[in-house]
Order: sequence, then C-alpha cells, then structure tokens
Amino acid sequence: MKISKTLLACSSAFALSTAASATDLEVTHWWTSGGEAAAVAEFAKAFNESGNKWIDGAIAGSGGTARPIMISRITGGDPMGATQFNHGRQAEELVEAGLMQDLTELAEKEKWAEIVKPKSLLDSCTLDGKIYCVPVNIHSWQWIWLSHKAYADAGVDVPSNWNEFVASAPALKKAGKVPLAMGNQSWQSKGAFDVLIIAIGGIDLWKKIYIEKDGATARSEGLAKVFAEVSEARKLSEGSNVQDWNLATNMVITGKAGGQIMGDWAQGEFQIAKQVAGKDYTCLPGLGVNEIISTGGDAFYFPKLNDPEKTKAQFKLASVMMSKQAQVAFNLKKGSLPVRGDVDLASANDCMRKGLDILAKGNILPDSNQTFSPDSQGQIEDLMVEFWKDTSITAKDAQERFAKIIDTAE
Amino acid sequence: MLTGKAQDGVMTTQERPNQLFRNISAKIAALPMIATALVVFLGGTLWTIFYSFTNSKLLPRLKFVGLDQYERLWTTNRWLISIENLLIYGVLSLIFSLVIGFVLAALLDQKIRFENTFRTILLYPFALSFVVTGLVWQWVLNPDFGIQKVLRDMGWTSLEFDPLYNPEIVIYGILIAGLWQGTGLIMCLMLAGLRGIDEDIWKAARVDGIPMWKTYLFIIIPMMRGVFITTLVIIASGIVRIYDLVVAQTSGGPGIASEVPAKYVYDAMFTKQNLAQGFAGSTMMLLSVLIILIPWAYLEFGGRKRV
Amino acid sequence: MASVSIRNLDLAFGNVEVIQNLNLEIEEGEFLVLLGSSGCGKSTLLNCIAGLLDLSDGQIFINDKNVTWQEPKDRGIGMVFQSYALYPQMTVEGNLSFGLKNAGLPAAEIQRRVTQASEILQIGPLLKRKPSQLSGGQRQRVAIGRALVRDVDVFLFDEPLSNLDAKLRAELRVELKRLHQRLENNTMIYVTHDQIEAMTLADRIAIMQSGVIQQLADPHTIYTKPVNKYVAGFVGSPSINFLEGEVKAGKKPRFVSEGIEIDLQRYEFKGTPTNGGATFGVRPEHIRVGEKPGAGHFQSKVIVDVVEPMGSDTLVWTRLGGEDFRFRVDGQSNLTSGEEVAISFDPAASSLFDARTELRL
Amino acid sequence: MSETVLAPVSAGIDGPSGPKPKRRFSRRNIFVYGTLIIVALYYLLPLYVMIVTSLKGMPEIRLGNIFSPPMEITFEPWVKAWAKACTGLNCDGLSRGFWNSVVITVPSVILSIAIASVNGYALANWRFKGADVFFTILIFGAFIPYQVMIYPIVIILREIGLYGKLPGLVLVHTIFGMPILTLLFRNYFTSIPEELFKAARVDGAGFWGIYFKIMLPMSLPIFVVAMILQITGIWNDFLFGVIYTKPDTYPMTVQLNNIVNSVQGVKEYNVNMAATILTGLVPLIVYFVSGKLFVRGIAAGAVKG
Repeated sequence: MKISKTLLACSSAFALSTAASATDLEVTHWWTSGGEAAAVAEFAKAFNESGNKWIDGAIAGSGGTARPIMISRITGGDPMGATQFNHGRQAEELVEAGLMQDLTELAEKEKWAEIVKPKSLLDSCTLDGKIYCVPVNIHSWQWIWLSHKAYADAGVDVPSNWNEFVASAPALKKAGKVPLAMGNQSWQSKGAFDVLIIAIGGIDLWKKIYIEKDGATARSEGLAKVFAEVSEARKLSEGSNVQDWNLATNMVITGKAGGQIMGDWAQGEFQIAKQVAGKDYTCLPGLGVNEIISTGGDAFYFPKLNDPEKTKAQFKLASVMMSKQAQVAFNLKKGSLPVRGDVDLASANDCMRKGLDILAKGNILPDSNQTFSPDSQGQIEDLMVEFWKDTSITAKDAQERFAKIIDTAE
Repeated sequence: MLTGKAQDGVMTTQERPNQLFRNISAKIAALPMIATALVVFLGGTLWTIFYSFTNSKLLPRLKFVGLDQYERLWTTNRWLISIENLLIYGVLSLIFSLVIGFVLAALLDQKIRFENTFRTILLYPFALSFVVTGLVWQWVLNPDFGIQKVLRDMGWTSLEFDPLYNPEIVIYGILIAGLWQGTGLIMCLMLAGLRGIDEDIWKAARVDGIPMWKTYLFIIIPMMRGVFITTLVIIASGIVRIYDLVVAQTSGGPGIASEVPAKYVYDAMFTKQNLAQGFAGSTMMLLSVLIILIPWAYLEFGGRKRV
Repeated sequence: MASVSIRNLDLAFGNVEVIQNLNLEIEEGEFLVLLGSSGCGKSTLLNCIAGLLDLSDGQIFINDKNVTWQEPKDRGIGMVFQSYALYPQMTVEGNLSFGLKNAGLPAAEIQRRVTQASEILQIGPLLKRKPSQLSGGQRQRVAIGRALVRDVDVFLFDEPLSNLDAKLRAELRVELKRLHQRLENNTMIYVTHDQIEAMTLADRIAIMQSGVIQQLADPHTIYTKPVNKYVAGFVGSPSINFLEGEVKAGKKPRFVSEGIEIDLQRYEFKGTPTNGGATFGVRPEHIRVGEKPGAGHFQSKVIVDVVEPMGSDTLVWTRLGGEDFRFRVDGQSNLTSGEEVAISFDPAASSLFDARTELRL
Repeated sequence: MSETVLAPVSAGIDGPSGPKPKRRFSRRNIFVYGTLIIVALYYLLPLYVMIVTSLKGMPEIRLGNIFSPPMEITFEPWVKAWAKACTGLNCDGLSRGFWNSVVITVPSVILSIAIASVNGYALANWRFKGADVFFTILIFGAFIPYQVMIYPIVIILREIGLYGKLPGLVLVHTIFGMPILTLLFRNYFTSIPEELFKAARVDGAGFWGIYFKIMLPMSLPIFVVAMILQITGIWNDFLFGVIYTKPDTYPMTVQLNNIVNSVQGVKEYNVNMAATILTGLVPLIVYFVSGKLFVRGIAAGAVKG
C-alpha cells in the first residue's frame, strides 16, 4: 500500500507535465456570447492539453450578474480554481484580504514583466510588488461599428467619423433604421459616454476627469459640449429595445441599426456572423476622431486553495493563459488584442490591425476600471443609463450630477 | 387552610422545576426557530445595521463614517426612484391583489360549474418563478413582436403599447406581470376564507333581502379579518422583496425607471462593491418592514387574550 | 382522607385574576359537581386539577400526594371533555388504549382493560370504528371509556354532556350515575352549568362565581338553604322568586314589601334578626294554590298574568309585591289569564338575604 | 300551513307550481361565467404564447405574430433546450440541472416542513415565555429581501463550514421557508380543538408523542399546502441556487438563466420558451395534480388568523 503510494507520487513527480494526473479546475467567467464562448474554448483546449481538466463555470448575464456570485464564493470559503475579473480594481480587496494566489514566482520565471505590453496591464495585477493575476487580453472601448447594409438601404455613404454619423442619422431614421443601437444595460451607456468624451472633448479632458478626478474640469465648458452631444445622441438610440450588448450588435449585423458604440469585443460577433471588416461593416477607432484606445481587458485571478494539486493546476493555467499560442488563439476569436508584444497576429483582420497599429504607436489610455473604484464606476453608470434613456434630464443637470460624482470619486 | 405554602406534600419533597426547564421538549424543539430568529434574522439585521455606519467596500471592515452612507443614499436619484417605484407598485399591487383576488374568489364561490378548471387556470402562474414570469411578460409586452405589433398588424397602427420601454409607465408593466403571477394565491386564500363562512349568514342575508354586494361588503368581508391579515402579510412581504421580476423583465430599465430598493441594495453591495451603501439601503428597507409589522404584531398578540 | 385537596389556589392570566385563594377538599368516592355560569372559573379549576394549567400560587394534593408540579399523566386522573376530544385518526380501540400504551402497559393488560371498559359502557361492537362513524352519544361513551381504562382514582368531567341533545343527555346522565355507583371508590369531579345534572349527580355541589366558591354543600342544602342570593337565583328551574323589601325585626319579625307583609316567625334566622333592607326568596314549587294556609303561612290573592303549560306541570306568572312572581301548579290545572287565585307559602321553606351583602339572613 | 293545503285548488292553478325554472342564461350566469372566462383567457395567454412559440422555428417567429399558432410544428427547440443549449462551453441544456434541482429540492422540502411544523406546533400548543417574541422576529424575517441577507448568510455558512455544500443550501432554504411555513402551521394547529391536546396530555403523551401520534395524522391538508409552497418555492429559486452551488450542481433555474441570457448571435426565443416551460414543469404538475388539495388545505385552517 505504502509502496504503491510512493510509486504514484514518484511517477507523478517525474512525469511530463502533459501526463500529470488530471486535476479538475473550475473556471468562472461571464463569457457567454458567441464570440466569447468560442474564445474561451481556446483557453480550455490549451489547458486540457496540459493534462488537466477545465471545468467551465460560465455565468450568463454580464459581469454584474456574475461578480456577486464569484465574490460570495471566494469570501464564503468555497472558491473556484480561477476566475475572471476586469482589469483594474474589482478584486483589489480580495487580494488585500489574502484570498488570492501570489503568482510572482511564476511571473518572474516566465519573465512576464518583459513580455507584457503595455506594462500597465501587469501593474494592475500588482499589489505591493506582488503579482496576483494574469491579464489575458486588451480591450478598448473606443470604437463605433457601422453596418454597410443599413447605410446602403438608406442610400447614404458609410460615415467615416462621428460627425458624419450624426449627420447621416436622419436618413437612417427615414429608412426605418435605428441610427445608434444601444443595449439597456448601464455599463453600455457609460462606455458610450466615455468614448464620446474622447471623441468630442479630447484626450486631455478625459485624462483630467478620469485620472486626476478633477471636479472643475467636470464642470467645464469642454464637458458641457460632450453632454450636449450625448443629449442629441440619445435620441438616435430610441427604438433599440434590447438589453444585451450583443443583441444591439446584432442589430448592426442585420442592418437594422446604423451603428453601435461598443468595445472591440463586438468584433467577435461580426466574426461569428461571418461578416468581413471593410466589406460588411466598418470599425472606427476613437469614433474616427481621436484615434486612441484604452487598455482595459480581462484578467484571471486564482483564489487560494487548500489542495496542492489544484494549486499546481492553477499555476499551470496561469502559464497556459500567458503562452503565445493561447494568446493568439484566444484573442483572434475574442476580437481583442493580445497582452504580449511578441506575438504575431498574421491572421488578424482589418479592425484588429487598426487596433494593433494604435497600440504600437503608444496611443493608449488606461481603462476607467483601472482608474476608478467599482463604486464610482457604478455611480457614473447609474447616471448615464438614466441620462441616455430619460430625455427629460437636461444636459446641464446631468453634468452637474456627474461633476458631483467626480468630486467624491475614488 | 391548614397548610401553609412552606409545607410540602406529605410524601413528596420535589423541587420546583426551574422555569427554564418547563416544557423542555417544546423549547428544544423550538431551538431551530429560536436560532433562526436570533442568529439569522435578528443577528443578520443588527450586523447589517452595524456595518451601514462604516465605509466597507468589497469586504466588511470597521472604519466608521457615521451617517455618510445614509446621506449619500437619500441624495442618490436611483434610490429615490426605487422608493417611489416601490410605493407605486406596493400600493397598487396591494389594492389590485386584494380586489381582484376577492372578486375572483367570490365568483368562484357561486357554486359554478368547472370550478376546478377555473381555479387551476387562475392559480397556475403562481407555480412559475418570477424569473419565468418576467421573461414571458417581457416577451408579450415587447413592442416589436408582442401585443403592440399584433394590434398594429390588425390595423390599429397608432397604438402605443410599450410599457417596458417607456420610463413613465414601466412600473405598470411590471405590475401587470406581478399581478398575473400573484393573484391566484390571493384568490385561493380568499376562497378558503369564503368557504369558512357559515352558510346561515347567507341564508339570513337572503331572507332579509340584502343585496349580494352589500352582503359581501358589510357582512362577509368584516368576518374574514383573519384571512385578510394572512393575505396582507403574504402580499406585503412579496412587495418589499420584489427583485427577480424586475431583473428578469427590465433589469431596472429603461434607464433606471424601474429600479426597486432590493435591486439597489444588491447592486450596491456586489456590483458597486460598496457593502456599506448596500447595508444602508437594507437598513432603510428593514425599518419600513418594521413599520408594517408593528401594527400586525399588535393585532396578533395584543388584540386578543387566550384563556 | 381527602382524595383531592386544593389549598390556597391562585390563578391569574396576566393581570386578570381568574381564581383567588380557593380551597377545596374532596372525599374519596365523592361525586363533586362544580356548578356555575360560563366564565366563572369552574373549567379553569378543573384544568388546574388536571395539571393542564399552571397555577400562580397554592397547592394541589391528590391522594395526599402533592401533585402541584406534576404532569397530568402522573396525577392519577382521567378526564372527559365536552367536545369528546377523541383522536379522529384512531379507532375506538386505539383511543381507549392510547394512554395505556403511553404508560407502557403490557398488551394483555391493555386488552383486558379495554374489554372491561367497553363492556361497562356497552361500546364493544364499536371498537373497530373511527370516531367520525359514531353518534354523539357513542362518542361520549368512548370518551368516558378512555378515562375509565386508565384505572385511576379521580375522574374529571368537563361539561361532558353539553354537546348532546336533551334526550341523550338524560340517558347518559343516568349512566354516569350508575357508573359512579359501580365505581364507588372513585372520586369524580364534574364541571357543568346545567343545574339538573348537578342536582341529580352530585354528592356535593360547589357553586362558583368569579373564581370563588360561593357554596359547597349537598344538593338539598344548596337548594333549600342557599348561602346567598346568587346561589338561590342560580339553582332551581324555574328560578326562585325574589321580593325586594325590608326586614322589621322585633318580637315578631316581618318582611315588608310593596303592599305585602310576610310573617317571619317560622323562618330560621342564622342570627338575631335586625332591621334593614332584604331580599325575600321563595321557590315557585313551594307555593300552594287554593289550599287553606297553615299557621304562620303567608297568603295573598293574585291575578294570573301568563300561563305556561309544560305538560307535567304548569307555570303561572303573576305579580306580587311589585315584582314578577311565578308559581308552579299541576299540569291538569285550568287557570286562565286574568283569573284571581289565592296563594300561600310557608316562610320556613323560603330564604332571606341581606340587601347589601346578599348573604343569607 | 294546513290551510294552504286545503285552499281551493282554483286559486293557484295558474300560479307557479313545481320546481322553480332555472334559466341557463340568466344575467347572473352570463356575468359570472363571462367574467371568469375573460379572466381565464388573460391568465392563459402567456402560457399559450410560451407553448406556441416553443413549437415554432426561428424564421416563423421573426415574421409572424406571437399569438398565431405555429404553421409548422417543430420539437427541435425542446430538444435543444433540454439537451443541447450552450452556456459558455457546456452544451448540455437543462438536462444536467434537472437532477440537481431534485437533489436540492427533496431534502430542503422535507427538512423545512419538518422544522416549521414542529415550530408551529410548539407555538400553538406549548406556548412558552418569549415564544411570541421569537415568532414576531420570524415573521419579520418573512419580509427581509433575500438579497439583503446574502452577506450575513455567507458568513454564517462559512463559519459553520457548510458553504458550497448541499447541506448548506438545504439549510438556507429551511431558514427562508421558515417564517411563512411556521405561520401556516401555527394557525392550523391553533384551529385544532385544544381539548384534543389536553386529552392527549392526560393520556400521558409528551411533546413528541402528541406531535407524532395526534397532531401529525390530523394535519394532512396543511402538509399538502406546505409541500406545494415549498416545492414551487425551492424549485423556482435562482438566487440561492446560483450563489451556493457550483457549475456541476447548478439547479435548473440557474441553467435556465444561463440559457436565456447566453445569447449567441440571435436570441432563440423558441428555445428560451421551451426551456422556460421545461423548468416550470415540475411545479406546474404539482399544482395541476394537487390544486384541489391546496385550496382545501388552506381552507382547513391555514388562514384562520
């Protein structure tokens, strides 16, 4: 009995990693749309190839639905093997409370500090000099997706920037299209607003407010212009009676809507629908005005587990997620940019190339998830979804309320 | 008499049983209830109130900020809208549930044929979860393919019926679904109450020539006090807790027009990662529950004495 | 030797005093009836004896054993309830044997006792039935049987016949009496508001009002010598006639009321008569009509107001001394309304109460 | 009375005689049945829409109106909802959740009813000091939104080591089912004649003896009510199911939510509706089968305040 146990231990110790005893690792995430699911399947495949087993714990809805469940399970002492969070501060306190696995050793061994680009991604994972998460992709918000079919139906040219888009809206409306598709969830409203700040107010304005949290700037004329613009834009989104972002995207894909301000993850949906960038749809980074992208994205955290086998599997998964092949395979499907500067995305499509170019030029911003606490984010989201959907709120009132949030933002 | 209290019986010198051990089995049996009441409901409530004075974010921590959370709560538009929605929904739901439930019960109580069939039809929505209810009604009320589209296709093109997408009336859209799901049970409770009324009352009213509606209004309803109290507890508890239905039907939208307090609390705690803000909202909700409950407890325990 | 002894019993629900400082000694083999109108505390007292209610103060002894804090089952009592309280899901046999099984008696003994009890109560053929298949009378027999099989010294009856119709009630009453005669060593405490049950069954009656025993005596004494106005008015059907007036003491004590004067020389005063307000009570059946009055008897002429024939006898309403006045005559009597009759009664069979204390004079 | 019998026959020959004729379509009947039928249609409408939609193909849904019957009946959505719909990487539909729901529901229903019935019995018949206070707190608990209690419950479960385990979930259902169930049982037991309870005490039965041998056999109606309420409540629960379980033990409602909210491309309304019906099937069947007992049980004393 004893001997066989020892033997078993030895054999597993000496076996190649691919032959290691299969360990089940439950991975929770909220990637359930078509493109997302296809992308996450790449991670699962790569992890399973390492001899372990990916137990998929997808929670549908959105981050808002999924995060409470994840947090409850981690604080309740029954954590999963790995879990998705957005880049930034969502898991900050969980890390502080010592509930998360320290990945520093692995990161140093694999020299993440050298390969992760931009470096800010890794910074978001770092607390007191220790690394606690694996950034897996770069997502940027600053895109508008335009449907060629919709514009063809309306008999106007596909716009090349935001101003043209607004100008063409009446024609679309006349053709029975919704000019601007927009889901009902609050994070979408806020995202679109943030993008419009950059497009209309400029990058510095954004930085002043979102990084320096300057209340005076939030009350400035510059931002007033943005609010005025949004108050016009919200009329363009009337009639998009959908909740989920991908249903809004679907309106663009099917030509029911002219365009959608949405992050680059929308790309995955176009891909699943077998649409070709430049031919069926057009993407305009920075809404065609200020070409810049934010470097938000998703990261995986690994809650501390008691089972050493599982811990080993966790490190394996972290390593797999950072690996070149997985990065390429995953990000191609997801429509996001890889976190490694040293991979070649030969098969990347038009839109991804645009993103890669901007990234290479260094025109990057942090994501507001990185600069704001979830609380402040949530407050802005509440305000924005109200503002977008309730036309009785004037731009002025909304701006004042916005400024108040910025005053106290953390 | 001869015996003073000091003198015990001739043969027994038993100790007076400790009050704590009187009915000991009953107390042991009630332990789960006592534990639930004290630890979960009371303890959880106090814990919640306690931490509402801190600035706990994702995890509870003891950094006190006084009434800051409450100040923020009552200056937050979303909370105010939530309260307003709850009031509208609550009052209307209470009235309609009682009225519809009672009227349906009275109709079913007319010794009609197919009573079982009707009752089953009225009751079945209660078997469905709020999530399902929300989804179905979201679908039926969807302007693009629901009632509005059907009626427009039939020629009524000017019709606007999109309660779930109009911030002004979205709460009524939710009310429709809520009533659909809940009135069946109320009807059942009322029906049970009506069945418990002495037949002679009806005979008396008939002989006296009192019209039926008057009999119901002035004689039967006052006799059903107990049923109404139970029903009220059930309806009211459902109102305060409303959450799933809104999430499934509108997610609080359009905008924040159909937000409710429970959702505010949940989102504050988990999405905004601001536990203390959520706790402050919880505390306000619990407080309002107490306001509902105190009159009930008074009626239940203070009103009558059992001899 | 007292079978049941209640000493200084107090009972309060919250602030409401239900029984105050009550003392009661019941002899072995005695049939004691607790009589009173509803709410007088009689059932409460019975529940205290049974151990179903905790007392606030005082002691209860059964067979000289202090049972104040004992469980009902350990007190050696059997109890019969008004609504029978049969366990609906058990057969008659199950009902009878339930208590015995709880006490852990061997099956053979249970069988023996059930058979015996069912023979006494003639419910043998019903043993396999459920309570819902029995008539009211049968149910109450079973309920009595349930107390019987326990083979206890003290039986407690809580208005056992109240739910039965008049005919059945009379039948079962006799059976209860028979039962008591047969079980001569068993003490029975019987709560009722029905004075006929009380009079027919009791060795002694305790009349209760507001948680206090007003009078404890044998039925005859209660009937003829009520200690106070309440008892006098409560016992007897048709009820006693009261005349309000005053006592004029002296060598020839008299009772004076509106237009009448009753010579009280034949009346047995408890003490020396004194002047003062009083109530005079005379039972309807003590009044003679048309007969020649005896010495010292009261006599008067009255006008008949209402005649109530009741078959065996007839109740005649008239007025005397400014009050309604009833008397009972033979069922054959053919008095009619408006007729004038001469009545008389013997003050010795009457009762006189102080107007203020309402106690017997 | 006798005079009427003897009255001249001619007096009443043309007057009413025999049973009073009953008009089938009296105004009252039209009102009663008319109202009921209209209301019934309103109540049935969503079910109809669900069933009809679940039998249509996607193209037909997009074109037609939701109330028209399917032109071509397809069971594909049902198959997909049961066995093929995807959430993330799992493409086995609701089937996995069905047994999980059973495994969660059965012990939860049994335990919660067992405890609540004993509570109700203790409160109704063995009133001890402070019982009313605990009961009031319990009723207060009926009003507490579950969301509010998630955090304290997480902590409590963590402290007693039941977080994430089936017993933990059963416990949560028991706790949150307790207020209303206890109220029902208490009211029911209060309505049972107290003399029965007293007789049993004289017969030497103790707390448990009376409960099991006297009260329990008499309480079938209220147990039916409690069972129906609990089966539907627990089966339909989403919140606790999602927070206190793991992917491989997700109950059906969580799977339903996942299927409905995992939109891959277009929203497959037919699959969603089929999934919705499938999820609601167990409580629906429970209601259809025992609806009659439900009303009877409530009438049997549950509502007597």
